[in-house]
Amino acid sequence: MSSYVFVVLGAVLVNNVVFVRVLGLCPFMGVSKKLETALGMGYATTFVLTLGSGTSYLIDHYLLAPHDLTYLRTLSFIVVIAAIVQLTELVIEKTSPLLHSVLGIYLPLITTNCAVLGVPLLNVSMSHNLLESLLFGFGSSIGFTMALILFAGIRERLEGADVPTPFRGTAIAMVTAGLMSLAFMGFAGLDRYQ
Amino acid sequence: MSAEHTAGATSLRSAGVMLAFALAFTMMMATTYRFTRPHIEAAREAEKMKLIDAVLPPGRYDNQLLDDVVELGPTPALGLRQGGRVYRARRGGADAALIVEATAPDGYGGRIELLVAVGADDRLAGVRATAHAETPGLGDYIDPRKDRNKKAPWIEQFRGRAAKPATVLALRKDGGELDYRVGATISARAVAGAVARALGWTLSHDTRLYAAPAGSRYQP
Amino acid sequence: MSHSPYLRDSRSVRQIMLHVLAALLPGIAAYVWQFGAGILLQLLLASLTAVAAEAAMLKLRGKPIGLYLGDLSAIVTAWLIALSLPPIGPWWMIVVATLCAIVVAKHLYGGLGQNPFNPAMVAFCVMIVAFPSLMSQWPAAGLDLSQQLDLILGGSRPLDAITAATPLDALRTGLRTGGADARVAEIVQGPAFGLIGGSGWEWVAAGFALGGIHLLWQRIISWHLPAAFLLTMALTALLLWGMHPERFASPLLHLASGGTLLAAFFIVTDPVSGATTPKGKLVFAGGAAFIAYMIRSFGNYPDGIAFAVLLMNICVPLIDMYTQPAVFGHKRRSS
Amino acid sequence: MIEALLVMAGIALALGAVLGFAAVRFKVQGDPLVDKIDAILPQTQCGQCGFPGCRPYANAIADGEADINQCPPGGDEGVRKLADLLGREYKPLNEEHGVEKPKAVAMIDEQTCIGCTLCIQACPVDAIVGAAKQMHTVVEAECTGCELCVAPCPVDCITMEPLPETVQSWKWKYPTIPIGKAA
Amino acid sequence: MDKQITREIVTNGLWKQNPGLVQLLGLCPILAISTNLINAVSLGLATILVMLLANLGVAALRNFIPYEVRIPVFILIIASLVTVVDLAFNAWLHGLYLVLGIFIPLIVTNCIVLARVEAFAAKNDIVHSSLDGLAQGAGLLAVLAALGAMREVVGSGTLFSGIDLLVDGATPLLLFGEHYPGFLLAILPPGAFFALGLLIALRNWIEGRAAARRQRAAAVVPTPEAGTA
Amino acid sequence: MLHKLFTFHGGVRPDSRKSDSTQAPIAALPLPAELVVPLHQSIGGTPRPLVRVGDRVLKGERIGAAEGAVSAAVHAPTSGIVKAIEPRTMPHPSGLPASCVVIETDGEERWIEREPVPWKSMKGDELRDFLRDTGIVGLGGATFPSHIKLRPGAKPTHTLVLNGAECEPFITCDDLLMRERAGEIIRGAGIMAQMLAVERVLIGVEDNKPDAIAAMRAAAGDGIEVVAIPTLYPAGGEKQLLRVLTGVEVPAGRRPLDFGLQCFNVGTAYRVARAIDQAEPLISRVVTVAGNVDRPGNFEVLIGTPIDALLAAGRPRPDTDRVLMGGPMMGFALPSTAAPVVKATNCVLAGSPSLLPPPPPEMACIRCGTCAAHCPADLQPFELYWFGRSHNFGKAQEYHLFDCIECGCCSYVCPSHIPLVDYFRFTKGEIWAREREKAAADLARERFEARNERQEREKREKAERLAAKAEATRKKLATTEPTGEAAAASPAEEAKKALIAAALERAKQQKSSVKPRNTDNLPADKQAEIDQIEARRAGAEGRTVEPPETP
Ligand SMILES: Cc1cc2nc3c(=O)[nH]c(=O)nc-3n(C[C@H](O)[C@H](O)[C@H](O)COP(=O)(O)O)c2cc1C
Ligand SMILES: Cc1cc2nc3c(=O)[nH]c(=O)nc-3n(C[C@H](O)[C@H](O)[C@H](O)COP(=O)(O)O)c2cc1C
Ligand SMILES: Cc1cc2nc3c(=O)[nH]c(=O)nc-3n(C[C@H](O)[C@H](O)[C@H](O)COP(=O)(O)O)c2cc1C
Ligand SMILES: Cc1cc2nc3c(=O)[nH]c(=O)nc-3n(C[C@H](O)[C@H](O)[C@H](O)CO)c2cc1C
Ligand code: SF4
Ligand code: SF4
Ligand code: SF4
Ligand code: SF4
Ligand code: FES
Repeated sequence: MSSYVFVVLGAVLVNNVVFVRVLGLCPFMGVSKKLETALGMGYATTFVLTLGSGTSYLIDHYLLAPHDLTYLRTLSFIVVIAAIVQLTELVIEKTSPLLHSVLGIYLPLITTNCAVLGVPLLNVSMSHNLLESLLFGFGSSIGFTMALILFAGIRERLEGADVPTPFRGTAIAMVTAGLMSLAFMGFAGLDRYQ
Repeated sequence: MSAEHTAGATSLRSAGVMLAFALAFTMMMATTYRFTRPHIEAAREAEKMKLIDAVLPPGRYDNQLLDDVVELGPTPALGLRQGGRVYRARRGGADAALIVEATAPDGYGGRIELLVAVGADDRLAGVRATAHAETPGLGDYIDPRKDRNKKAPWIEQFRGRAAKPATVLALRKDGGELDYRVGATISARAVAGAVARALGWTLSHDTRLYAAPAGSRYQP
Repeated sequence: MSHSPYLRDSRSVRQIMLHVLAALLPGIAAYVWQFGAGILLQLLLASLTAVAAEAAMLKLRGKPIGLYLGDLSAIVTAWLIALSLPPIGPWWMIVVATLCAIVVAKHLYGGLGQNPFNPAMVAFCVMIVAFPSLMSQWPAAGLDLSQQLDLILGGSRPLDAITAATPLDALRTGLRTGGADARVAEIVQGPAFGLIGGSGWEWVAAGFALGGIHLLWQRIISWHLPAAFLLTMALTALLLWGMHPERFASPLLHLASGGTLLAAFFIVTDPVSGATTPKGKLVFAGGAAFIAYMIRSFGNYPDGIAFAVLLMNICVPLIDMYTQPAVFGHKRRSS
Repeated sequence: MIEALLVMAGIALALGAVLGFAAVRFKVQGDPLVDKIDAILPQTQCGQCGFPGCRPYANAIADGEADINQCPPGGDEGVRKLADLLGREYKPLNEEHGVEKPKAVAMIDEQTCIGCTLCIQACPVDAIVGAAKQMHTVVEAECTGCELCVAPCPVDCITMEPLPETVQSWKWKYPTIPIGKAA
Repeated sequence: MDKQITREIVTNGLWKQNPGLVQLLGLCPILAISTNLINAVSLGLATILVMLLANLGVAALRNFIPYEVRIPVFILIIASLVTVVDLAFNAWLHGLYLVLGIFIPLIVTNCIVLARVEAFAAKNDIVHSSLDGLAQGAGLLAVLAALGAMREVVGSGTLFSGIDLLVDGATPLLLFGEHYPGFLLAILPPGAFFALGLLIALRNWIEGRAAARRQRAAAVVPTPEAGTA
Repeated sequence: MLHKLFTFHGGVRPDSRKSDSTQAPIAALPLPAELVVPLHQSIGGTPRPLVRVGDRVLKGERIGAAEGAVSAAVHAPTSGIVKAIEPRTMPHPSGLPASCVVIETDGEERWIEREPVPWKSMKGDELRDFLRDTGIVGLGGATFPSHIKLRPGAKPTHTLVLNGAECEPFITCDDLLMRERAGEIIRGAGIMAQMLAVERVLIGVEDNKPDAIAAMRAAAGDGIEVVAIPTLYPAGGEKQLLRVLTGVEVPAGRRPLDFGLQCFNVGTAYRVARAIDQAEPLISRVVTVAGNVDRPGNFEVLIGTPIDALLAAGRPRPDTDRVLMGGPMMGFALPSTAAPVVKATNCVLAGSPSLLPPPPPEMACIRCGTCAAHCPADLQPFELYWFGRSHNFGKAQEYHLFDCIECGCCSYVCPSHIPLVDYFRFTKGEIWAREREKAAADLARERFEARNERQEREKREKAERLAAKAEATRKKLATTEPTGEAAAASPAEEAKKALIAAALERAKQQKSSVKPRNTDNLPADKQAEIDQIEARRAGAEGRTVEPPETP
């Protein structure tokens, strides 16, 4: 039981996808200018990443591994993720136009988020089982969402700051991300305590 | 209206295109895979052999090490929670060395995975840390690739040491003979302890280990 | 032309910073008394570097140097860095740390008031991540001044005999190497420990507390921050200590050692990078204390205050946003 | 090889079908984005952006056919808002389309006007009143300052007058420039 | 092939629309794999290869790809190419393969590859598309290399460490001697962010100076062919 | 009797410096040669001028009639001749001109006919209209027309509060009014209390005015309680005062009246009494002259008196570098002292570098929170400042920028000397401007869409009509002139061209004197505007030379 807790804790804090594993940075930099958009992206990613983790596990475990087709992992994972993204869009639009208007513009962007492919691949290399895969996917996406929201909060505040000209915009955002990553290093070891 | 109809038709068409592309590219991949597979397997073995070479010079044995293995179940003395392997080196049919997987549970950053080679002369032939999470730049000198001292990496100290007297495999700070880096005693102490335990365990099991059938599971 | 109000009555930023510097003095005095005068050289080095770096950055950015240097905030940052790094670190370490704080953490963001992260803590974290071994060398008892100066300026290091672990470091080392049989009660018999906290550290902590009370009385800091910080630290420690007294140190030890009191009165109180609303301050300081305790007890670093403060700095915009006090006419509707 | 082909074929077939279906399903969508863009445009309806009015320009932006820096009346502020909405980088106003000018309104010189009604037809917001052969007048409050009426006038009786600042429309200026604002 | 357009494509890839510094795409490998120069360059080369082939393939096949499934087909093409590269690394550069880890398969989701395919190759002919893939890849490689060198030099005082994975027996350069303590932070993720931030700022600074110079020049003599620079 | 007092958050205690100007009683000022009476002197619509240039006016004669629902009349402060109706510099931070009636005084001070008003027998609306026509507006600073505030609310009003706090430093006009004319203030309070049918009247006076409190207590009758409140700026703010006296915190966006409360300045009460008893419209007020002057004091000043003249009575010292209207906390420096005294003028403060030192250089905000600790509106000024700086207007509003009463407490205490209030004024101004623009854009969009729709609708009819018309024109043109090059042009265009040519011809020949007739179905407001334009045109034609004057 507690090992599952550590899987989630590890994915959210200790090995945060963005700050420690360095995945999903393009949306992290691109969609963090405003808090609301960051939230939307976060929700959408959480949904797709969790579902993608589980599905990828199933495909790998029942289709690819038994037939020695592991070299098709990359292809089949990404294709499945793309399908999930599109399907999600379809389902959401049908069932909840409100949610669709919130998540709509973010969904297509998710396919090119490294984290969404990286996490299923990590699941394979860390030999997680189905539940662990799901939890790891969920934890990673929560970690991503958290990073995104906190970053957006700081970036909003930075808007008024008198940053030296060459650093205005993305440069100072990078430095900020670096300092956040530095702070997250403090969590090192928290998932290993027995 | 005809939306359903068009949707169906478009679905069919796009499914067809997808199918064609998928087949074509899968074929390409499958071919590449077939072509590269032998190389990949060779590369994998070479990688493993590289590690083994580091703990046991290739000149000391002449058998197919990687095939001459004994599986271990969970072995607390080696720090193995899930089990591991012992590779057996022989030269001209005679026992040459045992290469044992072991784990130091008490590293600064958690468990340290080790490969310990014990020669038939009951001395350590070599030790390597294969996986660890020691602090980069501080505790990671246990891995010779990260060790700043390239000429005499810290972990090379183990080579040729025997199990007795007991102080041999302890740090100077604890009254032993092994060096360590100030400020990172824990990592060194963890490795030394684990190596000493592994050596002791191997020495008390070596005859049976050499004798066990290849590929079998060892029952202590 | 200026507009109303045409009257002003305020304590200037410079005066505020002077109060903070003055409030640090009792702690520094205790520090010198307990650990030797080497720290004074570090304070000097840090101050000089800070002033030079600040002046250089102001010049580069085309700002009036005298005006901004006069606010003394760089000196406060410098002193806090010097007080949190090991006093026998080599001279270049404090210089690099101060440069990190002033150049990267402060001026890249536009200088005083605009940095989202606590500069001194950024410096500390950079240093402990980059030079973990140097950062864990503290003077052993009885190290005299010439030896300290030699260590700072010379570089004949590392000398096993003259460095010692800080109490928190000793505690975790004891617990980690002792495996399952380690007992806190035995470890704290060691030489690093004194009556309630680390040997000598109790006095330093008392000195910082004294200065903190001065700041409270001068209304430069509000009670929310130190109170929430110390209470959360104490309660979390109490809870775990109550459950496993052999595995976890007592709340008193946690309060009296490491940088707990320095942090409570001088670091979480940094107005610039901290939360600003009353409720936000409680959340900010409480969160910092909780994370610091967790890192101390379960993480890889011996003292987690710096990381905890940075982590809470990250949350500040959101904390502030969600703890806005009710505005006049938007709350109680008494009669 | 066969297995590989089968597995991928299965995945591809399913995916292709779903996507094709989805594509058709999505096509018939009113675009709420256009409304949002249109809400930012100043509605001067002047056509300087190269489109016949603000809404067509909004449509073009939403379709990715026009850049966000083509509306001079919207000015810098407008470009910023569009960049914000669309998540694009801000860029300065494209001078090909004109420059930002202070708001002005049209004035018809009532002595010269011949009542040709050409300006009435040009005015996109019906801000000119008058009938054929009679003198015309601009209703100041409704004039957007688009200048479209100036060119058609056969007797050149329309001029653009900048709106003077009054006590009511006066704004507090940005406080004294903070020291060394440059950098 | 028009010289003008060619130059445009190349400068776009390397400077004006540099993927890492301006478009901020493909950041994950840039930041994760730039711990030393060798790794960075190797991944950069792998990416160039994929981008070149992907752009070429898409430009060649674009007339056969229906609009509604273009994204999945692009992904399919890219993923296949990546798998091939992955297998090749695995077979012949196994040491490097282990170091680069999941970042080879992640070229698939590297936003820059799909972005270029979608924005350029899907609309242009084979020659220009290949060139664009090459130029954008080269831009990425340049950033990777700069970052890798910076981080390696500052972080461990060496250059070309890991070269033994490519060339047997080659040894890395020790720049500051054996006693350089190493600025570990540079090699860790925070260092990656700082270094990239610095590079972006550097680029902004150069651009700012160039713009200022242009403005000054324009103020003195109105140049007839302004805008093409 | 001890009244239970409440507190409000924050506030500051600047040195009150009121003693200088309270030494002498309220003095009169010599009649200036010219009075400049701005038409717009209260919140709401600009009064419509009732006089023309050259008219002779009497003292107290109405010269501007209230226009619109919220507005109050203006009157001639003395007898004389209307010299001009033209824009003159206003006592406003902008220094911009606005329409004023300039009266050349004749020194006779001839009053219009006046008789006391039988207010007890009048209906409420009648009485309120009377107050509107006597130009009574709030003298506490906002100059809100008082008659509106005297309309009872939906719920019964139980308490009338008179604001005698006068919390700003230097200002003593209410203080002296209370000392010298307590009786009339109390009488005015009584009248207002009856109009609102309240149960009790509370008069809040800061406890640094013991003489005023004593005088008021002596004059106060039953049901009127004079309460000494602690001296804490801005206790005189309406909502703050109500909070202190009654504990009610009037919510943002609501009126005190919704809570059974109403608040007036003591000077307003005095003016109501004068209006009812003497039928005297608001033509003068008490103004404090203080600061860097040799003879500080209070003067009864006619509205329209040039501030120069008033200031001269106080004898400003030579190092006076600027003149404020209002107090040092909320007043503003006058761009020109030629501007007239208006109903809102409570104080004219001469400043010198030592008295009102120039602000120290602005430094960066260190987020110390001192400003928040002193803000009587419980705002977070530094956040508002930050949002204003980064032009994040949406966020500024979310953080309740518009609850800021611009009291200046935050700037007063800021250790970084940031002119916070200036940032707030700037931000508010920008937001208002944006709202105006937004409204204009919405209107334009609506009209544009309506027009497009109409054109669409008319297209067909027009096409048909044109076809018929073209037929006729072609025949006509064919007979008059042979068409050479214009063969390609459509018949409709040709028709138009012909018409234009004809029109041009006519324009040349005859001086157009046709009255435009507007098309039908115009809404009333537009009709009104067009009427006005027509009137203007008539005037222009009458005089023939001058181009129409643009205000
Ligand atoms: C951030 C940090 C990381 C550390 N990492 C390690 C490590 O990886 N290995 C190690 O043996 N000690 C590590 N230490 C040091 C231990 O805490 C302890 O001080 C040291 O091992 C005791 O060594 P000594 O007996 O030479 O003083 C680290 C210390 C810090 C502050
Ligand atoms: C735009 C505006 C509308 C107002 N409308 C009313 C109203 O309908 N009824 C009323 O009793 N007071 C009204 N007031 C008056 C206020 O309640 C308040 O008494 C007045 O603004 C004076 O406040 P001050 O001098 O503190 O600013 C209004 C004030 C303003 C500014
Ligand atoms: C900060 C501030 C201070 C004020 N101080 C006073 C004051 O001292 N005396 C006063 O009568 N009105 C003062 N006012 C105006 C009152 O809020 C309110 O407008 C007035 O009492 C309403 O009365 P009136 O309508 O008769 O003007 C102040 C307003 C503000 C915003
Ligand atoms: C009460 C108080 C506490 C402060 N604490 C810190 C601190 O922890 N770290 C720091 O770098 N500066 C501190 N400063 C100084 C100053 O606020 C800091 O340099 C700014 O963060 C720089 O922008 C403090 C100042 C005050 C008044
Ligand atoms: S340029 Fe004119 S027509 Fe075009 S969007 Fe702007 S205001 Fe509207
Ligand atoms: S009157 Fe002229 S300038 Fe004004 S909106 Fe109409 S056409 Fe445009
Ligand atoms: S008082 Fe001044 S420095 Fe302090 S928070 Fe407010 S604005 Fe900032
Ligand atoms: S001016 Fe506004 S923000 Fe400042 S103290 Fe007064 S009410 Fe608060
Ligand atoms: S490369 Fe773009 S998200 Fe990772």
